[in-house]
Amino acid sequence: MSDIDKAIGMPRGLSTAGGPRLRLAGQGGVLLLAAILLLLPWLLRSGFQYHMAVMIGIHAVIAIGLNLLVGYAGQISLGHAGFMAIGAYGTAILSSRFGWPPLLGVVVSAAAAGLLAFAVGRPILRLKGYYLAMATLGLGMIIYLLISNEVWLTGGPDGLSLPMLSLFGQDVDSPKVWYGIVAVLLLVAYWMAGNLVNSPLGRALRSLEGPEALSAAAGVDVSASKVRIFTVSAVVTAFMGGIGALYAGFISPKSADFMQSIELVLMVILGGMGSIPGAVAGAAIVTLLPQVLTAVEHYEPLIYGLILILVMVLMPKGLVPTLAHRLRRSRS
Amino acid sequence: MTEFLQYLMTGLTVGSIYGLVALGFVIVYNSSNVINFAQGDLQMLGGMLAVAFLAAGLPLPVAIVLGVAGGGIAGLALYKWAIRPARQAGPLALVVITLGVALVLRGGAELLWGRGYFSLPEFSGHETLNLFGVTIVPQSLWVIGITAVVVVGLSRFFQSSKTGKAIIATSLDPDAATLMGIDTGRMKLLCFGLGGVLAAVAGVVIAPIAFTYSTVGLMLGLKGFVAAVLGGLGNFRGALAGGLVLGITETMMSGYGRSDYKDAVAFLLILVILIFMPRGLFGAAGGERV
Amino acid sequence: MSDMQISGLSKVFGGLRATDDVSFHIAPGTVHSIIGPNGAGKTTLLNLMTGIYEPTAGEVTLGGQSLLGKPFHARVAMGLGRTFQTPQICHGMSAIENVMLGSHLGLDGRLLPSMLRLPGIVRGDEACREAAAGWMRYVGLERYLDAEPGAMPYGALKRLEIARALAGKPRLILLDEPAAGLGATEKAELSRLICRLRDEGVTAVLVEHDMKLVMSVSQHVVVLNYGKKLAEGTPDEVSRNPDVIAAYLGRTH
Amino acid sequence: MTRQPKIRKAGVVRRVLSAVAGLSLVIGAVAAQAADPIKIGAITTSTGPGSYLGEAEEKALKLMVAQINKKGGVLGREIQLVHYDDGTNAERARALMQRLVTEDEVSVVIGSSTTPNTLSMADVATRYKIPLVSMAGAKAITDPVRPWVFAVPENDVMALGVMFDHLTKHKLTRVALLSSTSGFGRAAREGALELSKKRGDISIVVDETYAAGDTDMSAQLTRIRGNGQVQAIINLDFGNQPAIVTRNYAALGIKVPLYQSHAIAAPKYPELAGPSSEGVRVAVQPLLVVEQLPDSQPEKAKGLEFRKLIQERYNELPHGFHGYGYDALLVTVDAISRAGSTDKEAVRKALEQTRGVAGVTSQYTFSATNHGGVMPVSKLRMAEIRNKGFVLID
Repeated sequence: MSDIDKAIGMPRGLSTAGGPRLRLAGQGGVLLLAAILLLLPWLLRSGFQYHMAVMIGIHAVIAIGLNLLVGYAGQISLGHAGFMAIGAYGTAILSSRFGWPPLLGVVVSAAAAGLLAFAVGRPILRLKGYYLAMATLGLGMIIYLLISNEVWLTGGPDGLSLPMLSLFGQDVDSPKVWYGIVAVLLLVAYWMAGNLVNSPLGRALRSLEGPEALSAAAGVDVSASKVRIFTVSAVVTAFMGGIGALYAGFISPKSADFMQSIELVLMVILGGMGSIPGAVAGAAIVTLLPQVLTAVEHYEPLIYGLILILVMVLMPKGLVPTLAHRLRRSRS
Repeated sequence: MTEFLQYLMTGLTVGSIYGLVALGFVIVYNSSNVINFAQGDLQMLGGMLAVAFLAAGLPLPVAIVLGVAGGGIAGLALYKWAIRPARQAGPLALVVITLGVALVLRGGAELLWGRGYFSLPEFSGHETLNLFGVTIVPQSLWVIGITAVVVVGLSRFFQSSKTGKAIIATSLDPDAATLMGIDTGRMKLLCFGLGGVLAAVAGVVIAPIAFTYSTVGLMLGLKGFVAAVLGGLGNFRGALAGGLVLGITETMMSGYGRSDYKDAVAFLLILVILIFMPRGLFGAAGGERV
Repeated sequence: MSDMQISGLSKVFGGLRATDDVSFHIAPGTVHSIIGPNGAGKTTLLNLMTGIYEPTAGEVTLGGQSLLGKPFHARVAMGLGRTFQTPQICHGMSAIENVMLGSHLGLDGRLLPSMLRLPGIVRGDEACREAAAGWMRYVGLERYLDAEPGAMPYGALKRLEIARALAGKPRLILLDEPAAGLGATEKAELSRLICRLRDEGVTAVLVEHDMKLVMSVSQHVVVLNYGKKLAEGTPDEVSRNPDVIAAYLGRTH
Repeated sequence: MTRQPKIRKAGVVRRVLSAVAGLSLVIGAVAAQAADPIKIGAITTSTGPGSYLGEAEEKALKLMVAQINKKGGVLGREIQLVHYDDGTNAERARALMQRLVTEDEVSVVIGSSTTPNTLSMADVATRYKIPLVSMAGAKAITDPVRPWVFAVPENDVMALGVMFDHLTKHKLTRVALLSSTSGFGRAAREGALELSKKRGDISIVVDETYAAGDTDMSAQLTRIRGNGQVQAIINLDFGNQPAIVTRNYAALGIKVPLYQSHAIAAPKYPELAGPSSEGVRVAVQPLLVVEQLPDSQPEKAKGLEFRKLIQERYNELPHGFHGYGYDALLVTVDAISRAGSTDKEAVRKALEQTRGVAGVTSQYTFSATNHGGVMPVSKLRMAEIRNKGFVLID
C-alpha cells in the first residue's frame, strides 16, 4: 500500500464533516421555504396579495435558474427576457391559435427556448464579461423586435390573450390555486438547484466563474459546460414565462423588453449572486418594490434608484450572502 | 446616389451622437471597469439643464456651457457618493449602482421639469443647406463638428497632458500607477466627471434635433453602450467608429430596408461582429493570462 | 517507453520563435525539470503541452497518444494534470470543493440525476469528498478542509492546487513554478512533497526558477534559452554544462 | 389564592375587548352608510412614451374629482380616486387593474390611456365583472362590444375619416403614409389602409414606418420626397417623434402638405416643432380650439369653463387628452348617480343607458351595442398651425 492509497483510505469519517453539514443546510433551506410557503396564506388577505405572491414565485424560479448561469457559472445574460417571452408567446400561440393543451404548449415552448439557447450558446458564450452582456442583450432585443413586429403571429404591441388553464377538467382561475401550483414549482426548483450546485456537475459549472484555464485544468469542457448551463437557465426561464403567461391570461411584448432582462438580473444581484435563497429574496424585492412605491407615486423612480444604490453600497455581495456573513460573524 | 448621400448624412449625425455617448462609457470603463448605465441619463441631464437655464433667461451659449458643466458635476457626484463608497463591490454590483443613479436622475428630472418634451433652439438658425442635392440641417454640422473637436481634443489630452497620461496609466495598471505616485482615486473621479461632460455634450447638441425629455437617456444610453462594445470597450477610436457604424447601419436599413427591423439588423450585425471579433472592432486581441 | 514525448516542437508568435524545435522525452515515474532564464520560453512550452497554444510545428504525445489538436480539458482526461504560476482557485467554493472539482471527470455528470440527487450521484459525491479530504491530508492541508480559499495563505493555495491536480489521478503532472512566492519552510515542505510523489511513481514536470529545489528533486533537467533547448541531462550534468553557466551568468551580468 | 384574580382579570379583558370590537363593528356599519367614499379606480399612462396622454388625463381626473367633492360628491358620498400610473407597460396596467379590483376594492375603473394597456385590463374587467371606462381610442376596444368595457374617445378610424374627408375636399387623393411602429401608430396605420380600401377616394401610394426612439426620419421622408405621385403626407404617431418628422419635413423642403393625427393636437407640438410646423394640418379636438367654436356648439360653454379650471390649477392650456380624462370621469359619475348605488352591475347598466351626456370633447350616448368609440359624426375638426397656434380651417 502506497502513501497515496493510505492517505485516501485512511481519513474515512474524518473529512466528511463538511459533506453532511452542507447537504443538511441545503435541505434545511428547502424545509424553511416549505414552511414559509405553507404559513404565508395566513398572512395573505386579498386576492391582490395572492397575486403578488404568485408573481414573486414565478420570478423566483426564473431568478434561481438565472442565478445558476450568472451567480454560479459567472456568465452574464442581459437577454433572458427573450427566453421568457419565447415561453410566454409560444404557450399563447400554441394554445390560443392551434388549440393545444396549454401545459403542452408550455413544455414545447420551453424546449424550443432550450434549443435556441443551445444553438446560439456556443458562439455567444465564447465572449466574456461585457461582450457577453452585449451579445445576450442583442439576442434578447432581436426576439423582442420579432415579437413586436410580427403582428400576424403575436398580435404586436396589443398583446395576446391566453385561454384559462384547466387541470383535471377544472378551470384554474383562483389565485389561491395558482399560489399552490407556483409554490410547488418553487420548492422543486429550489431543491433541484441546491442539488445541482452541490453535485460534481455543479462544481464543474461553478468553476466556470473563474479563469478558463482553471476549469480546463480540472478537466471541465468549458464551452460545452457553459452552453449546458445557459440552456438549462433558458429552459427554466421559458417554462416559467409560459406558466406566468397562463396565470396572467395576457402577454405583451413588454415582457420581452430590455428592462425586463435587467430586472431579472437585478433579482439575482440584489438577492446575492451564487445564493439560491438570495434569488428568492431578490425576486421578492424586485417584484414588490414597484407596488410598494405606488404609495409615493411621482417619487417612485427616485426612491427606487436610491434603494438600489443603498443596497449595493451597504451590501455589495447582495442581501442574503451579506446578511449570512454578518450573522456568522456575530455568532463567532 | 442623392438618396444614399442623404442617408449617409443622417447616419453620420446619429452615429456621432452614439459615438459621443460611447466615448463617455469608454472613459469611465477604462478608469474603473464600470459600465456606467447612468450615461444616458447624464446626457438627459445636460439637455434638460440647458433648456432650464435658457428658460431662466440666460443666453443660449451660456445655457449650453452650464448644461455641459452640470453633466460633469453630476458625473463627479456619481463617483464620489455612489461608486467610491462601494469600491470593494464587484463589477455587477457597481453596474446596479449606476442603474440606481440613472433612476434617481430620471426621477429627479421628472419631479423638477415634468415628463414633457423640451426643445433647445438650433445653435445657428434653421436655414438648411443644400449640397449635391443633399439637404443638410446646420445642427447636423454642429453635431458632427463638435464630435470631431471632442475626439481630437481628448486624444491630445490623453497623449500630451500630464493628467491625461496619469489617467492612461491608471487604466492600464492601477497598482503600478499608485506606485508611481498617481492619485488613482482622483483620476477615477476625473474620468467620471469627463464621462458626465461627454454625455452632457451629446445631450445638448442633440436636443435641438430630437428634443430632450426625462426618458431620452434610456434608448440613447443603450445605443451608446452598444457602440462602445462594438468598438471594443476601452478604445477611443473604437467608440467613435462603433457609433458611426451603428448610426449608418440603422439609417441605411431605414432607407433601403424595413425600418421596423432596423434595430434588429443592427443587433444581428453586432452579434456577428462579436462572434468573429470577440473583443469588438478595435479591441485589444489576446487571451486570458494564466 | 516514455510517458511524454516532445519532438521538434516550435511555436511562432508573429516573427518571434517562442519555442524553437524543442525535443525531449519524459520517462515515467521521474521528476523532470525545465529551467531557463526569464523569457526562455518555459511557460510557452507548458502551454503547448496543455493545449492552451497549438504548436506551429512538432508533436507532443502522452503515453504514446498524440495530444495535438486536443483542447486542454481533453488532455486532462487523458491523464495530464497542471498547476499554475499563480494559483488558480475557484473562490466561490470551499477548499475541499476545489479539490473535489479535480476529480469530477470520473463521476456521473448527467444533468437530471444531479438535480434529483439520485443515489448514484450521492455515492459518487461522497466517495469524491473522502478522496479529496485524503488528498488534502496528503499535501498537508487537513486544517483547511472547509476553509474559504480567500482566507488561506498563499502557500496553502499552491498546495491546494496540487491536491486538485492529484485528485484527477494524472499520469503526469505539470507544476508551473510551484515554489514561487513561498518561504523557506514552505519550500522545504514542497520539496518533500515532490519527492514523495516521485517515490510513488507519479511523473512530474517542474518548471522552476529555484535551482536548489530543481537540483534536489529532479532526475532530469532540460535547459531552455531563447526558445531553444540549450542542454539536457541529470542535474549534475546540466549544472556543469558551460553553455548553461554562460547563459545564466550572461543574464546576471 | 393568587391564581383566581388573574383568571378573573383575563376574563374582564376579554369581555372589554369583545365589547369594543362589537361597538366598532356597529360604528363601522353606521359610518359606511353615511360617508363611506365611493372608490373610483384610475390607471393612466403618466410615465414612459405615452406620458403625453396620461399626464393630461391624470391632471384632469384629479382636478375634477376635487371639484365634484367640493360640490358635495355623488349620492351624498365623497369620491375617492385611487390612481396608479402604468408606465406605458401593458402588463403593469393589468397587475394594477387586478390590484384596484381585489385590493383597493374600487367600484369602477377608469383607464388606461393607451390601447394595449386598456386591452390587457379589459380581460380583468371581464373576469371580475367590473365596469371599465377607457380613455384610449382604438376600434378594438369597443368593437366587438365587451359587456364591461366602455370608451370615451371616438375611435381612431373615425378620426382618420376626418383627415380623409379634408384630403378629398382639397383633391389631395394620393397620399404617403408615415407611421410609428408603436402600438398607436401601428393600429392607426392599419386603420388608414383599411379605410382607404373601403372608401376608395384616397389611395395610399407610399407606406413608410419608423421605430419608437428614432431621432431622425429623414430617410423615410427622402423616399417620400422621391415619389412624384404623392400629394400629401399623413403622419400617425404621438409624442415627440411627429415633431421630429415635421422638422425633417421642413428641412428636406418637401412641398406637399403634412397632416398630423389628433394624437399630437396639443400646444406642445408647435412649440417643439418650431417654425417648421407652420402650415401643418392637424385633426384637433374641439377643446383645443374651444374659443374658435361657434356658440351654438354644446361643448363650448363647458369647454371654456374646463379650460379656466385647468389653467388656474396647472397653468397650462387643456387639450383633447385633458378632455378625455374629464369626460371619462363625467360619464362614470353620471352612471353612478343614475344607478343610485355603486353596485357593479347597476353601474354597468347605467353606463349602457347613457343618453346625451355632454362632455368637453363630445356628447355621449351608449347602448347595449355601442359602448363608445362611435359617434354619429366625428367631433374632430381640421386645423392648421399658424403662428404657433391651432386655427380651424375648412
